Amino acid sequence: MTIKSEPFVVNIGPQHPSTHGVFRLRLTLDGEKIIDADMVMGYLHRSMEKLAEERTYTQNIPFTDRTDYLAAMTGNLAYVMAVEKLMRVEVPERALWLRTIMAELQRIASHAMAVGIFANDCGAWQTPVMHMFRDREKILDLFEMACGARLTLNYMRIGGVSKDIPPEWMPQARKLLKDLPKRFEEYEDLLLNNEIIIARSRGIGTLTPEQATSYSVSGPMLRASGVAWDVRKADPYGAYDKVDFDIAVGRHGDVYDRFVVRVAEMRQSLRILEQALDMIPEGPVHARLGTATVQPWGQPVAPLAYRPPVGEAYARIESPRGELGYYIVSDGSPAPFRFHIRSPSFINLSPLKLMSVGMTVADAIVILGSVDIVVGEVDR
Amino acid sequence: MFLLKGEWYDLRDLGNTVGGLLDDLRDIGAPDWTIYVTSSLIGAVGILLWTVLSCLAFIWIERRVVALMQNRKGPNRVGPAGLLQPVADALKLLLKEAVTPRSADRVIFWAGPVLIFIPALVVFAVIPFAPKMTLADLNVGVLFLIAIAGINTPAVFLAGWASNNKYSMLGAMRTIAMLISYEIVQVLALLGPVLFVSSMRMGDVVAWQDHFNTWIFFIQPVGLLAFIIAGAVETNRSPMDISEAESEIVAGYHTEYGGIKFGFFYQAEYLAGFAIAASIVTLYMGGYTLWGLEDYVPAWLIFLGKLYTVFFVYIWTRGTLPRLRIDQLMAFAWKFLLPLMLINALVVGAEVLIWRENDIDATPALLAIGAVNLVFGAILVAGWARFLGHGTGKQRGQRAILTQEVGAVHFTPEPAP
Amino acid sequence: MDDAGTIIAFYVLAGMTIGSALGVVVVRNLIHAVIALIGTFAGLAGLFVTLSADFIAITQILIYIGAISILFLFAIVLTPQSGRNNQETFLRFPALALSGLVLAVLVYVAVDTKWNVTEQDGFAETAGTIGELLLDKYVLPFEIASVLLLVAVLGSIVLVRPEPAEED
Amino acid sequence: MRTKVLTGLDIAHKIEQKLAGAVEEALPEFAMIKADRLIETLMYLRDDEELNFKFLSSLTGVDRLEWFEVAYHLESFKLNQSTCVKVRTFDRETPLVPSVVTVWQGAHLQEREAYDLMGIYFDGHPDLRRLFLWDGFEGFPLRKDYLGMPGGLMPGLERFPGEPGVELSGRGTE
Repeated sequence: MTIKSEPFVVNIGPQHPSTHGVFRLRLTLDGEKIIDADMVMGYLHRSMEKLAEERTYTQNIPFTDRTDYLAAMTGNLAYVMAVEKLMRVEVPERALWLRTIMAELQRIASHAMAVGIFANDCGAWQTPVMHMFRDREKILDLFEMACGARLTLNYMRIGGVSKDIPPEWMPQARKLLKDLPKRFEEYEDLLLNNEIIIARSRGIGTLTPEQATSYSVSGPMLRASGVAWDVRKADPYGAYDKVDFDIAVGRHGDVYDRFVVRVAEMRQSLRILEQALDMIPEGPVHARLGTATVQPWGQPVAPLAYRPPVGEAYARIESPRGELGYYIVSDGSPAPFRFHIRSPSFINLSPLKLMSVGMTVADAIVILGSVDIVVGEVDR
Repeated sequence: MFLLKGEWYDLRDLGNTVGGLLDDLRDIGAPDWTIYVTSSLIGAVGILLWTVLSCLAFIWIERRVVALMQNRKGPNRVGPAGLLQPVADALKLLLKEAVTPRSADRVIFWAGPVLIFIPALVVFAVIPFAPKMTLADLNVGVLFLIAIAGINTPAVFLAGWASNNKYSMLGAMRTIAMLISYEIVQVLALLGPVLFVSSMRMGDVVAWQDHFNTWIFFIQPVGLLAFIIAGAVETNRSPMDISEAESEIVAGYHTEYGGIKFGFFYQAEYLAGFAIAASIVTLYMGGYTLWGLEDYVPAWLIFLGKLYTVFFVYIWTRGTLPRLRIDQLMAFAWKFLLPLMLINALVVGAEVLIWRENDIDATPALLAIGAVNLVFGAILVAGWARFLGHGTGKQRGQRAILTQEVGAVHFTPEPAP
Repeated sequence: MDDAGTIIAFYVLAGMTIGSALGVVVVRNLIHAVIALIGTFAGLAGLFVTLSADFIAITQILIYIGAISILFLFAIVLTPQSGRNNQETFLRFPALALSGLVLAVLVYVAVDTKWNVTEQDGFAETAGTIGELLLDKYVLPFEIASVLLLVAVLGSIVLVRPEPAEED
Repeated sequence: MRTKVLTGLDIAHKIEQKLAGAVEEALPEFAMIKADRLIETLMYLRDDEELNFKFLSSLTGVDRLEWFEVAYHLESFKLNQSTCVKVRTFDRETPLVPSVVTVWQGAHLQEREAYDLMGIYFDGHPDLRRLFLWDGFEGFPLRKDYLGMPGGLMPGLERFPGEPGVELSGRGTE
């Protein structure tokens, strides 16, 4: 005979210190053990997909900032790539390199947050987060120099980027690149070898490669499960085919490996950046778009708007959180007919129940932290 | 200096001052009970004042120090260098509306903070701040420390239960499980000093350490370690702060408390921290003595200095360490610390017996005991950890595999524990 | 020992003990009853202090308030659907009769016994004396109690142990 | 190395070889599968050695005004290839397509999303509930005919604010 306590339901969220936004997790508990987990989302649902159907292609770029607000660059990039695919635009070389550089800087900033917040979820009282913030601030400074914004960047444009980087950008970026490896070493020392973090995250929330693939998991979570899949390598966009880097892959697919993969990816991003800063060519940063696609619309005023041909395009990139895809259907009008975001945060949540049933409340928090969701992107 | 001995203006021991006052009272022919009441009132008010001031100071220190560890400034706006921030916070808490949730059990909800605050304060009665500065030097002082800290347990439970909040309930349950487990460890750890001193009076423990010019810390390193860990549990300090784990159960058993009721919990937590630090200082680190320096410097200053140093260690861990999980914490208490402390108590008993029976000189005996305990403790800790599967290299961090091969799978199932 | 302070303390503590003991019986809410029980324990500890049995008093606090009451609380909270309220039962009158009987016996014994009054002071150090008595004169009951506790521990472990999985 | 994109024509050809009659229409961008043969076709796409589409990248619904379609973007890690297949239903009241949760677990949340916003019912889905919107929400906001604005405007049914719709059916397809 076993003694069981009465199962009871705990709502983690929508207002809770570690749901990373307004996300709600309904846990049914037997004591501290989770017997059922249900996700409730939509508290940040802004209906972007509907809104985008009434805005021109350029007007939609700011929306993509506001999905994954911790990685606005990659959001921009995926969207403009989808539109470029639809319009068959050839992007100038320098713009491709700039996109690559920005995306990698954004990856470092985003992973730094992920790693720091993960340590916070493990119970380290703010210290790792604050250290990560220090590096992220420096990167945001670079973004500010390039485009004037720090968080919602709106930097990418259909056919290139909004403007070239100022001359003093390069020296500052190089200085940052020189500083970062030392810091990363420190973090790896303090966090990766931390006995308590290892005890808290080893063997928790394990996903096998088969499970991860079947549950459509992508990004660091998929790679932590041992699948070497990185869109940057598998289907290089931007200038990724010209730089040398490795895919970081985990061993056991648990929470700890997701953490390790993110740390390793920050290193790889540094590697890419070091090469990219040397290899970036001079030239225009915006494609010249023919009048065939740029036509006046509406009455009585007639501003110019892109009119992609009828058809559909699906472009996906490797955002810090995983495979970020934009599916755009055009009917020849200046606004997308259908605008769908395949958001990695949202889809990476699908195995949450699988991972957390049988664990304790504390584990559920760590697992949720390891998924690294941004609620803006989950709910869109 | 020695002219001062025992006069009322001898500030090296505030007990002298109070003693002088009581003598005056006696001289003017006051009845015995007035003297009794006056002395306890002075002691109680003194302790209350000291704890409140120390709390305020340490709230500031903790916030500044942790801020330093986290690359930020900490409170720096109210008063010079933000010194008045804790005062402002306290005022804010006092002025806030004391909300009672509708579904809470009103009486117990109100009783919770009080029940927690009183024992946290009462503990200081047996702490010897200086030779004559003990409010009540009970001859079961060591037991008193643990017994009074034990009152916390039902108080925390009642606070959590009365809130009628699931986070509170979880927090309360965690706290109880934790406190009860670590209370046993604490008692067993305290057997060490008590067996050496063969008295449970706190004053005697300090006197013993003074007499042999040693700190019990040197002859009981493992015991002190266990006591520090148990103390961290009792005061909800990181890495054992799971009962109010912010990232998991919001604020644990005091989630529903606001205003000054929360203030009570907050201060009780600090008081518990001071009490643990005071016990460590008294029982393991020589109390108010510092190898003769206490004759010149006020003894209570030495005591407070040591106390704050020990308390600082708790702040330090709070700024650096992540948190353990409840089952890991319980396993650590029952599987690791408890057997270790049982063996430790056995070893100490044997040592004391051999020492007493054979009339060995104090110095060689203490040196031998210290060496034996250190080596034995180290072997025991390492060996036991290895036996439980820790520290065998398996726990080391692993780095990611780097590959260029797209689509390959590098998965090895986690070996079963 | 017969100074005014002790006598006042005795009556206050006795009132507190009996009052909260009554509370345990009368109060409907089980958790409130446990709180009243804690009050009883505390009063009892105070009574021990007036008898200068400080070791027993502290142990009373440590064991009864710190542990036994928690046991009660756990038992109440963790029992599924235990309900938090006492219900009226028909056992009320038998219980009343039984407790009346117990009271009568106690009063009779208390009145009938010839209490030894000594002029000797209380023990300076009760802990040592109790320890020696426990390991000397009363070693058999002490050991039997230990065995009983051990059996209880083993029993509870057997009770909560999860059954080995039937499959595989 | 680039991901090999199997066009709708390629994939339709492959499917026809194995499961004759399962493809309804094949365009360069996608292959339209018949709804009643969807599950076996997707099972084939997933399990075939040469196709190996183990990963459902994206599942989403599109309101083409005359019909609803569900687009499946598939990927294969092992062979580094991708494709897109679709299924459609002409029922506007209760559009019903088979659920593919049995093929890819990842479809669970995405089908809930498509149901919530687009109002496509997935037959055989274990837990088809509202996801972002609350239970009891009226209508499905991503449908083109969802709500009108004051003054009889139906923004979803126009090509673009200020641009009148020319023809409505099957827009966005060539």
